[in-house]
Amino acid sequence: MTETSAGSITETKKFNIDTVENAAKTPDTELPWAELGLKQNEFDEVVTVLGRRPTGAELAMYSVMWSEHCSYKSSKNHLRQFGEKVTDEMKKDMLVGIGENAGVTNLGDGWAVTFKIESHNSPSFVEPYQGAATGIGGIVRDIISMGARPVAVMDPLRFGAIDHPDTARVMHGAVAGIGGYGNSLGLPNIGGEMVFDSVYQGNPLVNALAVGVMRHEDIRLANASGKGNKVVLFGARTGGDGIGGASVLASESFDDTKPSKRPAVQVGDPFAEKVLIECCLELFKGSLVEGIQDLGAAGISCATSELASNGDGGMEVELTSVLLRDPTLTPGEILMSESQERMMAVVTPENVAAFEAVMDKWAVEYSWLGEVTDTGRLIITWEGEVIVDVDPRTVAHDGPVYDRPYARPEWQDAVQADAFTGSVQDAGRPSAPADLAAAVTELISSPNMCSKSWITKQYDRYVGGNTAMAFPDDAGVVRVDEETGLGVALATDANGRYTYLDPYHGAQLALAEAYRNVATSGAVPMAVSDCLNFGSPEDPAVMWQLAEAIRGLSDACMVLGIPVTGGNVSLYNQTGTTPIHPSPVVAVLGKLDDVARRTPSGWREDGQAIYLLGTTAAELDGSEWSNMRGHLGGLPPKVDLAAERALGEILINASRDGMVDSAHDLSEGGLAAALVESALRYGVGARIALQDVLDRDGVDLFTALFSETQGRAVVAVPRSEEIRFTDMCTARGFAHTRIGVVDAEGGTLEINGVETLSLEALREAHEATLPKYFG
Amino acid sequence: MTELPLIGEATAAGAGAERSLAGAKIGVVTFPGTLDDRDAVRAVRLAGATPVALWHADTTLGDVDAVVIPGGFSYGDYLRAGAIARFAPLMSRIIDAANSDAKLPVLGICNGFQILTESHMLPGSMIKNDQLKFMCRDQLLRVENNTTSWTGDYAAGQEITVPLKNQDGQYIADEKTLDALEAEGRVVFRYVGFNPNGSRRDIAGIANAAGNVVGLMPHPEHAVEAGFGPEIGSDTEGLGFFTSVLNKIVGDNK
Amino acid sequence: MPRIVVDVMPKPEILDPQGKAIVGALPRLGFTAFSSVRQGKRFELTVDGEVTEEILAQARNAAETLLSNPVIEDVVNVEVVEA
Amino acid sequence: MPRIVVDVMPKPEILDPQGKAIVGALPRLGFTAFSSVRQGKRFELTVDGEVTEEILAQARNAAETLLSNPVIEDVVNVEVVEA
Ligand SMILES: Nc1ncnc2c1ncn2[C@@H]1O[C@H](COP(=O)(O)OP(=O)(O)O)[C@@H](O)[C@H]1O
Ligand SMILES: [Mg+2]
Repeated sequence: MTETSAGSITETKKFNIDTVENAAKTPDTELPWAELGLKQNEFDEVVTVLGRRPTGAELAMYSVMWSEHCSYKSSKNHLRQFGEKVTDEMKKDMLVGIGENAGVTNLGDGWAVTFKIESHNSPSFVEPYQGAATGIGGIVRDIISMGARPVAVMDPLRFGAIDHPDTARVMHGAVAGIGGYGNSLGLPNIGGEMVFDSVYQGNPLVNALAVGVMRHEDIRLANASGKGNKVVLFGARTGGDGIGGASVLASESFDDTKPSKRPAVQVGDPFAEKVLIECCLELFKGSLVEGIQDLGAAGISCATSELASNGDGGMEVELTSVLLRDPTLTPGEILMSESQERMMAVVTPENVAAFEAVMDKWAVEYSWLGEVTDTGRLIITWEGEVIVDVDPRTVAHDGPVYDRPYARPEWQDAVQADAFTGSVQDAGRPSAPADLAAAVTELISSPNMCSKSWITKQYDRYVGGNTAMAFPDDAGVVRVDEETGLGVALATDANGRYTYLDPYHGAQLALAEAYRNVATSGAVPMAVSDCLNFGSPEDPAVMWQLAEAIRGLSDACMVLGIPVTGGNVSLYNQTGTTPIHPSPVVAVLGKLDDVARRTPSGWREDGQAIYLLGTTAAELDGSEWSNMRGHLGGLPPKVDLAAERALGEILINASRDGMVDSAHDLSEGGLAAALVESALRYGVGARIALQDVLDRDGVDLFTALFSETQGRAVVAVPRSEEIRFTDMCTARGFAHTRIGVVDAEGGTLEINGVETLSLEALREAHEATLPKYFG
Repeated sequence: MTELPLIGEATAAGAGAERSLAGAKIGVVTFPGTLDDRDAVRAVRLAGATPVALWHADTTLGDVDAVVIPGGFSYGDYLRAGAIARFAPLMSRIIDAANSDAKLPVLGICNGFQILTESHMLPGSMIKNDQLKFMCRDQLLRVENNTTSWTGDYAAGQEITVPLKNQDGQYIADEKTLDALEAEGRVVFRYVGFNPNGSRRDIAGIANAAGNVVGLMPHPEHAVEAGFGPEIGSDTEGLGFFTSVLNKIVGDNK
Repeated sequence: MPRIVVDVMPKPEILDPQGKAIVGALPRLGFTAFSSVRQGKRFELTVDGEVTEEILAQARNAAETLLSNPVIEDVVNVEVVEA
Repeated sequence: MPRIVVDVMPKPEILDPQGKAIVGALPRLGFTAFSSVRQGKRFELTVDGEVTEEILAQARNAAETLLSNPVIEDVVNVEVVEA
């Protein structure tokens, strides 16, 4: 065994070990279940399940596994819809669905892709660097545990007001942490989000997505099968991370000395994780593991109970075999520890030597903990004495499920009645050419619409050599197969303001935008992962938002024909009794047969025709414009999923058949933002006239520029393709208007009725904002 | 059907490569924490040579004709970038071969450059970027010296764009060393237009006296394939490093 | 000129990946005497003139607020060193 | 258990970007007494048992070879600290 730390931890420790035998004999012992977060009814349930009081170690396991975070007790009843509202057609490419560490989607040619998005919100507020770093670390381990090589990460972020003194702390730390960890793993960062809003001041959202690829035969599942197979824990040593509250396990305290302090935060070790990735891939390649599970929340409790209950149902583990970083850990603490960079695997006896050789090659520490049994029991011993004897299903799967009361809040009507148009904040709406030009500049330099390059230049986008698209295009695109050019596109989106105004449609809008982003890149949308960031489920209004968002999302997935393959729920995101805006972050994954056909978002060729696809209505409620004016009310833009699907098909066909050279969808900031971004992408301007749009849609120039009507995109069409392209749109009955031409010479963006905008000035305004606040 | 290669697992040369070139073997070293080894392998292959995976713990170099030490965070860069990797068994072989009469060509990219300075194969050292942040950007470079083993295919004074990405990329050395490097033409690459990390005299890369050992912070292996390289300029301007050494090897063997 | 030295170490209970990497490398170089290594920071603050009590208090204060991150680090030492 | 402390500082003539950033930040927080700051490293090596002369020599040797890079850094201190 490789000893990278020579700390001697073999000394026998003297705990008051609470054995199963002892528990049976002492039914009346007081246990700190409330301090561990269990409710009376939950503790009673544990006693019923076991037929006796739990031991200290069992109590530790149930309390972490039955927590909201691990058991989904408040959301489970609603999440079911993701599994129910699916057609056979939607299931056709789903190789592994909800329930495993991450879903797996078939890409064809024997390739498969797995992706998932997760939150690391509250740790990132306490210690932004480490919180965000370990967020990346955790989601990447989920991807490895499916048998995949991780190939890229993304990071949807939401922080407080840009000018609040604490925002810089969170921004600097979280971005450096995501970069520090992801860059060190050699994973290109291909996209994300950055939203500033004071509702996230005490509750920033740091979500992380990872995507990995594998051959079909390499897919691994988290199950422990085959009586006699060995259970091994490998990677970092186990420390006291993430068990702050567990010191209340009084029954386990030391006889002689006090336990040392438990860390307040977890520190990531990206180097250890990088080595773990390579080491796992070598294990998969040699078919050396039968089942594998990453260790995240609830650590060994989660890994042993999930592996056992997903397999033949039994496992025996000797807990003193766990390699420790801190020798004062009690058995319960070892079971609860959330130390990073660890994995657990099941290995046949024949493969033990080969497994050890791979560990030694990569200098990864490991220890054999026990073996798989067919008893249907998870038995954990401490120096041979039984301290846990449970049915693993009761720990991992049969936790409490709550039908929490929910109700549409009383204030919802008033909020929805408060439209932006005609409000106090709407006074002085610009209409003169100079004012419209100033408005465009103000929009694209606002905190949410400004360039995010301050962030993205801290991320390695090149490593791996397969990044076909990343910031600032609509979707990240990674090549999977060098020979054929097969690749995947990914986008993540959420709009907390829309979802606040209408949770059902707001969640659908997040999906629609991510779907549109993926299609805009030329990829065919295939699968969805979501991270549901909400306030406390014990608040009926928040619970209603959550229920509505899940209902909206699952309904919309049916219409768009793409299944949810996995995700994560993050609740209790609130400061005092004030919740964040409901923020369902939706990730959509698409497939490109050849990434050479991807469509970038910027104009390049002089003289190409610019078309606006879709129609424009007056939809300013919840928009970036109204946000800039300090207004939030009314109803979000309408959702038209059939239109989204039709638009998607046009964009995908156009990319495949070479009919467009650029495409950029319209979302936050509307047409004004899309035009400026298309120009700044490669520094190539255009001459635009919107009269046909104004006449057809009955809107004024301001509305045409700033409305956030969905289902729209701007494309640049080579002259030679114009007829073919417009014929296609006409045949599909999709609104399309020629709004201008690309102008590679002028260095300006000219919009009829708006004072000419110089690209240089626009770039300066667009890029200055984040450096101004964050250096 | 292609298999997903493991890190450092080198695939054979592309079918189109000329036989004489494909015969040249270029080793690509993997340390724990190396990240750009697969990219370097791809670059070698696209240049027409045969990539050979080398493992840090190996005790022989085999029969490679040149060695690339790619970028990444060997041992996490935790102590100093390259500080721990330099003591790997394979590094002693590389040092010996580079200093032997055969003058094995060695290219250190980014972390590889840092390893070469920590090993004292190249003078000076790297400290944190002056803006203290990791920086990823497309960087314009000038090839100051086209007589090294790795730059023969460029014109002297040619400007090329390749990606740059690092946190500890500020090249420093004492004035005497810097003057000597300049005088001997051993400053091989200089940043043009923008010095991204505060490096002395805009130095992006240097060579040893014999010109067979070259180190630089920017990443030529990320600029070898159309559609996957820098967005400004041509995206394959890094390929010349690999064709240069190949021509040198083939020329030497004639 | 006098300097004030501030020593900051990772808290004992916190993982120190840097120390871990070093303790792994030492034996490979024949240094076998060390069972663990932790890496911290040493700051040298130069003072123009005399180090008064007030200046030392400033240094202590800076050590706790700017030079260390109290969530993961401890200030283990603040002392005056004459040049 | 006894520890050996090794202190490493950037050479005086070498620019120290981290020290520079700190000296810039200090006055903004009201710490005005310091004219320059340099950031170095402090290593704590734990020894199981007694620190013999031989072990101290190992520590000195490790300090010069692995823990510091003589091109840019000086080992300014190697000393034994009892726990
Ligand atoms: N919002 C959601 N949508 C769909 N699936 C979800 C959602 N939240 C959780 N899941 C699924 O429930 C399972 C358990 O989730 P989780 O505990 O986060 O996984 P892990 O233990 O790997 O972190 C996973 O398969 C996950 O994909
Ligand atoms: Mg998991």
